[in-house]
Amino acid sequence: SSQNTNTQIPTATVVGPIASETSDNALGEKLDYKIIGIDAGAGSMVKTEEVMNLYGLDKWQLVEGSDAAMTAALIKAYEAKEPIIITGWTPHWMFKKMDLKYLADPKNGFGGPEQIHTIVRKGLKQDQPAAYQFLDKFWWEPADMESVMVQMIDGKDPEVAAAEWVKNNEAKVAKWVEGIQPVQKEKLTLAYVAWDSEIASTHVVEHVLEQKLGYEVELSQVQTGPMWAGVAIGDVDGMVTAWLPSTDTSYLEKFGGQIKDLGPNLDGTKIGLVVPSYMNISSIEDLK
Amino acid sequence: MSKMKVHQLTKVFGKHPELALKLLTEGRTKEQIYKQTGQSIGVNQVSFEVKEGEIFVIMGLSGSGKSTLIRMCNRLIDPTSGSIEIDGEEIVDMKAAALREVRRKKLGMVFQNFALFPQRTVRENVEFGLEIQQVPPGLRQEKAREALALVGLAEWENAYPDQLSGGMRQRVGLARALANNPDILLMDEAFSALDPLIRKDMQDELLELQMTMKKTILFITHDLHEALRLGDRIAFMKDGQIIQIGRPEEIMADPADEFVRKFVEDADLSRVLIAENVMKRAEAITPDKGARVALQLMMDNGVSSLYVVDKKRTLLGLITAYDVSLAIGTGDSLEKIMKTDLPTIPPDARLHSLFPMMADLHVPIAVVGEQQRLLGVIVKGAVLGGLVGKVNVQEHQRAEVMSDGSRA
Amino acid sequence: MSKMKVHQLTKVFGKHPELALKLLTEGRTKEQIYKQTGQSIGVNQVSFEVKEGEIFVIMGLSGSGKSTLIRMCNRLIDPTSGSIEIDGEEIVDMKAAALREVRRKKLGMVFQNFALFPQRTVRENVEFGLEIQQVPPGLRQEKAREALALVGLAEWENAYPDQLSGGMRQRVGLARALANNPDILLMDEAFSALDPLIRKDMQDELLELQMTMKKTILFITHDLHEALRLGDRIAFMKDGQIIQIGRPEEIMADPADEFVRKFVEDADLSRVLIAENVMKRAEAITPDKGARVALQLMMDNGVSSLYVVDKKRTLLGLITAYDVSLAIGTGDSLEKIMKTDLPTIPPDARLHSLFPMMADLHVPIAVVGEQQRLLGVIVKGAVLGGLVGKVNVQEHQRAEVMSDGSRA
Amino acid sequence: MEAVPKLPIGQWVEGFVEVLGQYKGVLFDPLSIVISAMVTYCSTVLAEIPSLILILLLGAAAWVFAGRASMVFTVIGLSLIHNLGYWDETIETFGLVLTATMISIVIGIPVGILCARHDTFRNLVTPVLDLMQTMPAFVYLIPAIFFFGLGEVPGVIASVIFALPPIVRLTNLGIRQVPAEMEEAADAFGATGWQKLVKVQLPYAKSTILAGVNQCIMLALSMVVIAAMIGAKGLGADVYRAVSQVDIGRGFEAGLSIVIIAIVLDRLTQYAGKKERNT
Amino acid sequence: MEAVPKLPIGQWVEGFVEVLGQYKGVLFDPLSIVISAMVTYCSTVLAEIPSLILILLLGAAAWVFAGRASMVFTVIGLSLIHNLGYWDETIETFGLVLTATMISIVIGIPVGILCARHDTFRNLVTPVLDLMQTMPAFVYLIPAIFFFGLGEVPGVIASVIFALPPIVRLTNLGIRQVPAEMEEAADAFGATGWQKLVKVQLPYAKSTILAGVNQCIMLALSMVVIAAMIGAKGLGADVYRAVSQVDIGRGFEAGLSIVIIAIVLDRLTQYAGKKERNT
Ligand SMILES: Nc1ncnc2c1ncn2[C@@H]1O[C@H](COP(=O)(O)OP(=O)(O)OP(=O)(O)O)[C@@H](O)[C@H]1O
Ligand SMILES: Nc1ncnc2c1ncn2[C@@H]1O[C@H](COP(=O)(O)OP(=O)(O)OP(=O)(O)O)[C@@H](O)[C@H]1O
Ligand SMILES: [Mg+2]
Ligand SMILES: [Mg+2]
Repeated sequence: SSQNTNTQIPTATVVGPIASETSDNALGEKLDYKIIGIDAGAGSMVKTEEVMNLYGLDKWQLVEGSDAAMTAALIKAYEAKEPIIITGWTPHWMFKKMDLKYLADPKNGFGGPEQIHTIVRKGLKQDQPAAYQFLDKFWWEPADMESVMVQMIDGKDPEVAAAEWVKNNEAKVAKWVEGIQPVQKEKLTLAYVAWDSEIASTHVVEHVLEQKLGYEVELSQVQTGPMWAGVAIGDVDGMVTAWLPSTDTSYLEKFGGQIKDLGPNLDGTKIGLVVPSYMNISSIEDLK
Repeated sequence: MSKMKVHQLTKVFGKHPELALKLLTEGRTKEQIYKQTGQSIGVNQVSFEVKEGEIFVIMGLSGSGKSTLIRMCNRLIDPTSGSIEIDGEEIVDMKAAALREVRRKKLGMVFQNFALFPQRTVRENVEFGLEIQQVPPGLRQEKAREALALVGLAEWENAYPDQLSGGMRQRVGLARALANNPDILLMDEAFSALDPLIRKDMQDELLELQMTMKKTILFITHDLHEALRLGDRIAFMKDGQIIQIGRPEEIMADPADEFVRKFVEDADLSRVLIAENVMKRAEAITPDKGARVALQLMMDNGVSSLYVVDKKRTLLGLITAYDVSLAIGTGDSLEKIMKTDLPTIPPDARLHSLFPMMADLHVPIAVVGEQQRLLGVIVKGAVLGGLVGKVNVQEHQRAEVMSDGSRA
Repeated sequence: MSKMKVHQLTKVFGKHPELALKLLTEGRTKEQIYKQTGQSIGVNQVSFEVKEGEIFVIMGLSGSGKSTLIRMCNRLIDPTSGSIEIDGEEIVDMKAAALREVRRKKLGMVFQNFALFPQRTVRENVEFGLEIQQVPPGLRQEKAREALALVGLAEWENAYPDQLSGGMRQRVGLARALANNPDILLMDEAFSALDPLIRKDMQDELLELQMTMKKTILFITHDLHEALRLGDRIAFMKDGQIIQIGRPEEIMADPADEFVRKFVEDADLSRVLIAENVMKRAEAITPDKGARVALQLMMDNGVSSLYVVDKKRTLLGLITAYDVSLAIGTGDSLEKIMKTDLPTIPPDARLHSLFPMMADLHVPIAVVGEQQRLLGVIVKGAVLGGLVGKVNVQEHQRAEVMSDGSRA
Repeated sequence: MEAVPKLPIGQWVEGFVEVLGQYKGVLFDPLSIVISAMVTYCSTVLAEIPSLILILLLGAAAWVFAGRASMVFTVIGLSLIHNLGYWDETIETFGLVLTATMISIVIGIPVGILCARHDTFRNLVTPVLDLMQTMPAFVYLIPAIFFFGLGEVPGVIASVIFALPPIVRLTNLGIRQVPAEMEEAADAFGATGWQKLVKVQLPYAKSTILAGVNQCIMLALSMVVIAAMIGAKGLGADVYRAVSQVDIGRGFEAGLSIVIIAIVLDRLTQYAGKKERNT
Repeated sequence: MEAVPKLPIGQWVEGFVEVLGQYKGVLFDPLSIVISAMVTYCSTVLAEIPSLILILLLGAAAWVFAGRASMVFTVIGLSLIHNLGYWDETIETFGLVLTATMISIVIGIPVGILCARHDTFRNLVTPVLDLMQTMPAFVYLIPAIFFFGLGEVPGVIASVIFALPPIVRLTNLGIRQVPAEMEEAADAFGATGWQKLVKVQLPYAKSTILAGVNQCIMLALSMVVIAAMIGAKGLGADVYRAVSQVDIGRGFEAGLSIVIIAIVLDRLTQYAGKKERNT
């Protein structure tokens, strides 16, 4: 559905001739020179500011809000087939529900791909070596994660979706727990934020810990900051949802000394400027 | 002319008035009914009329329904049943807007508990009624100041009610009602917190208002002397009913029942009774009669003196037994021997005002009407008798009251 | 014994009492001072003593500082200066805990504005003081019920104050103070909203309390008759000062100034004065004297009758001029001709109670003391004179009051 | 109980939101324009005034309305905000909060009055107030974005929804507490409902109503961070940014600026109620 | 003004938080244990009772305290929650909110009373209340986690911080509104401060204080989503999740459950104040 939508916008307050509508000016004016961002101060927001400087988008302004607000704005625009530019990331369910595309980043301002790291509290290695070993080994592909997410979006409970995925991927899972001695009903707490990607991964991890390693896992759904803080003070044993190096960078700075980073559990995530596919631009440079 | 007409007015506090009324007709007391049903009888089938320019006083036991009655007159309390007419208009089922007009123009009220506005100054309190009628500020301030001056609080206009003493607050409430200049004043124990001096001033003010402005006043009081002084008529209430209505003298002379009698027995009658009420028949003789006739008359009537009057009973003088017996010898005419500088009083002189005169006097006092017509005589014994209620209320007086409703 | 001693007590409302007091000494009126400075003089250098078992009545103009004074006695208002002693203890600088004890045990108060607790039932209101003293519920309910019965509200114990009439509320306040059974009762216009009958009951109750329980009572009232009836002594206040303190008869007979005179001039003296106050010297003769002597005595004194007494002035009878002149002829002794069934009264009989007797009587009334000793005679003229204030207050009476403070 | 199938309330709501969305132009755009104008007006007017002068002006106002101590606090507090570098954001927040408060007062007091007069109305309104205060802002912020877009407008609306109820509740309470005798006095003089309200009930209930206004201001200020989440500018955004970056210190500074505004406004409203009698 | 260097307030605060952290064991752990026990107690006791019976019990309570209409609402409302599948979460939220409310009442009423008695104390407390209500919870959530860990405890604490002020304010207001004559009557009978309080002031101020309790409950309920952000379970978590997924319908359902709790509690507290006189 990447047709040219310009003529479908009856309320467009276009200044120039139709031909120049695709120019940055027209689009910029139509968007009030606003890029819809997420939580003020989030890692990707900081990155986006840098990118905007890099490309000299002085006229543009990054609107701070929250991810929910951003998503809502995106849905609103998408349904009306109006133009919108957001700061986006994958994996995210919005790419499943809508036809979206990243704007090209020729200057590589957003840097390399993001990773999702596993972070545990200090001392977990001694206290719960089994869980520690598993979490250290836990690593999967974006496609794995997405297959869980798709199930969830179709209305399955996360637990069910996770269990099904584990059933269908016994081989992969077996590798994660290979050689680890199961325990007897030890308690373990994991924290996560309520995004679909994190819900998916955390529930898979929970399922494995409980079914394969004999743990009793408690999940704690929190906000990003409290999640990091929880691990840092040892209130939570770990989490598999740290977006690094960009998105959660400030948390790593703050709590780096009080946690143990077990490295990525997923490669190939991405952040960048995202637009609906029906929009007629393809690169950040087009915004100039 | 009847200004206000109350007919079969009833108020029961509570949710089941019928029940309470039924028990009442079965002879239960208010207290019993309250204990049994939680319904409280405020006013029970009261009817009366108040004439224009009349001061109508309501007295009665504490809790007998006086306040309830007076508050129904401006519909602060909605009657359970009955009717109230003011200037021929029915108040009970009046629409809100019309009722408001009546309250503004015709009715002023002084509350038993003052009901001042604590956040308003004294003057602003007094201005309230005028403010409601949208009188311009300048004018209403002026009127408020006048009313305050009238009640003796001119200097306190900027004070707040909580800075005033009880009596001062009551006077503010009074000024607030007066400032409005209503036709009818509803006054619920309006002077109860005042000292005797200010109270008397206020009473005079009220009488003045009634005289000059023909205000109609409903006045609740517990002070019998106040009632007697102010009231053209007095109504006695008991257990929600009116048990007697009448002119002060009538009530004094003829209390409807034991309750009223006890109520009035403490009255200082000397302030209520007038000469007429206690005077005796004056024995008199015309001057054309001789001394012998006079002496015979005295002996017949067992008196030691006789008044001398002309054919029209105009008082000419007094002859005593001693002088007459001398005159029988000398043959002097009665006119010659009679004393002429006699103490006389009009028939409506208050008894109290006679005391100083009578204390040192050794002759009786003559009561004379217009053109010195001799009406009767007052002797000390009769005065003392009057003070304990031995009075003569004459029929023609009553009739007079009935026909014009004003004070004798 | 002095129960309460107030010395140089002063209260100025406002922040700069010195200023107000200075202006006061310069002769400004309260009103002027208020207008000029916003300071309001409540009480100004008042001193008095109240004896144990005394009813001390305070009267005065509205706003003269009565309530302020009485409220300083239990420190509801803190005095600006001066001292208050109760049972020899200084109240003014007392610590909170001690003050609380005094208030609980010794002081009861009836408020001018009732000050009932709206969220408590009538009985709970009355229980309040006992509750504060942690009297167990059963006992305090019983006492509360007794107190309510005393004021005639037994049936209303479960009602709330806003369901009562003004007078009923006042009685609840009264019951609340009485239930506590304090030594000293501070009563601020405690009967002002009561009808005459209940009021009289309450007054009797108070007198009874004073007699049987030796309660000391400070009583503010605007009703002169109430003051005269209840008061052992009466204080008159004006502009924050006490201008006269005295026994009722003293004040009636000898008002300190024009203000007090005007205050009391309306009094129904017949309820205050006693026979002693208006009796005249009784002319008497001993029975051993002859008829001629008696007649001579009568002529000398200008009277038509004489009392016959023995050496100790015990009353034996009355002789009249007519009988005496007959006796001169027959030679009968005085004892033989004298009338013996004479009307007599004790010297402390209230004037009012004599009226019925005197109305029909043609002889004077003898005032006799113990053992029928003849003290004086009452004639109608003197009674009427008494009613307008011509009274004789005797020195020994005064002295008596001074020495024991109780009623004669 | 288990027998009843789950009611599809969620779907109904979504459907309802959709329908509303179709009438957006009629229903919400005018509102949006008005609110936006108010916020902009407030903040630009304030922003025009040099900070020093504004501080002194507010200090003077505090002196007049609330006495010397408040003046001192106002001047020092605002200077501190300035010193911390949050002046512009403070002005923006001021604009937002004032607008929300004004709207709340304008709606809340009349509704509270009606509640006090009509029991039935009160009974109907109370659950709505409960809903307004407890339905999490997050829930309706998303639809709010559909209707009003990002920025100040949904922020103001969320603030009004959350901050309005205490005004209604306390106006209702205050008026119901007016003693019957006072209303009777007004009635006896023939006051109309309006006169009784303006001349007797509101003056008497003033301190209670002001407590409602105070709570309203507090709650409106407590919403600035939420408002920041949907794109409103001001101190909320600073707080949120600091929080995202786990910068407790900066978060506290921005938060402190909000608190200072709160205290200044609190002073002004609370003392405004008392500064009348000067005896 | 510009001359003054920026005050390092942020740093002070961070330093202060650090110092506090060192005394965590003494200062916060006992608190943490108590609160945690309270919440757990409330929710486990409630969770033990079969849902149907609990609904009927609460309905009965509503009938007794608040009349028939409230009973009907309570039963239907709670059944609706059950039907929507939020029963367990509701119980957890109940536990959290009741704990926060109880703590707020226990602290707030005495503080409010002191405020009413001492002007100076009031003047000191008021800015603190302003701070508590307007300092964004986000600012202290991270420090709160340091002191109390994740879960219900910091959630309760945040709720108390936000929900306590209206109780203090309205208790203060209510007691100050007690007519002087009533206090004088109590004094005249020798009431101690405590007796005066319990027997005169609190009963008189009841409706105002209850308005404070009502606001307290509302604000505590309004904090459940924030509490969910730091790991408290219950309806807030559902709302938060739904919001993150822009699922308006589900968010509304969970939000509605919170609102139903609010209305039920509102009924119970408000009518409790009135159900006394039955004439
Ligand atoms: N709280 C107050 N603030 C200022 N002035 C007051 C206050 N209370 C009383 N006053 C003033 O003190 C004076 C005396 O008042 P007080 O109440 O003692 O009079 P009172 O003799 O009891 O009068 P009343 O018979 O009318 O009750 C009055 O002028 C009054 O204005
Ligand atoms: N609001 C009310 N609710 C219930 N009963 C009431 C109410 N108002 C008055 N009453 C009852 O009505 C009766 C009459 O009261 P009302 O106030 O009219 O008496 P009153 O004659 O004015 O007495 P007072 O001389 O004591 O003022 C009383 O028994 C009282 O208890
Ligand atoms: Mg009455
Ligand atoms: Mg007084």
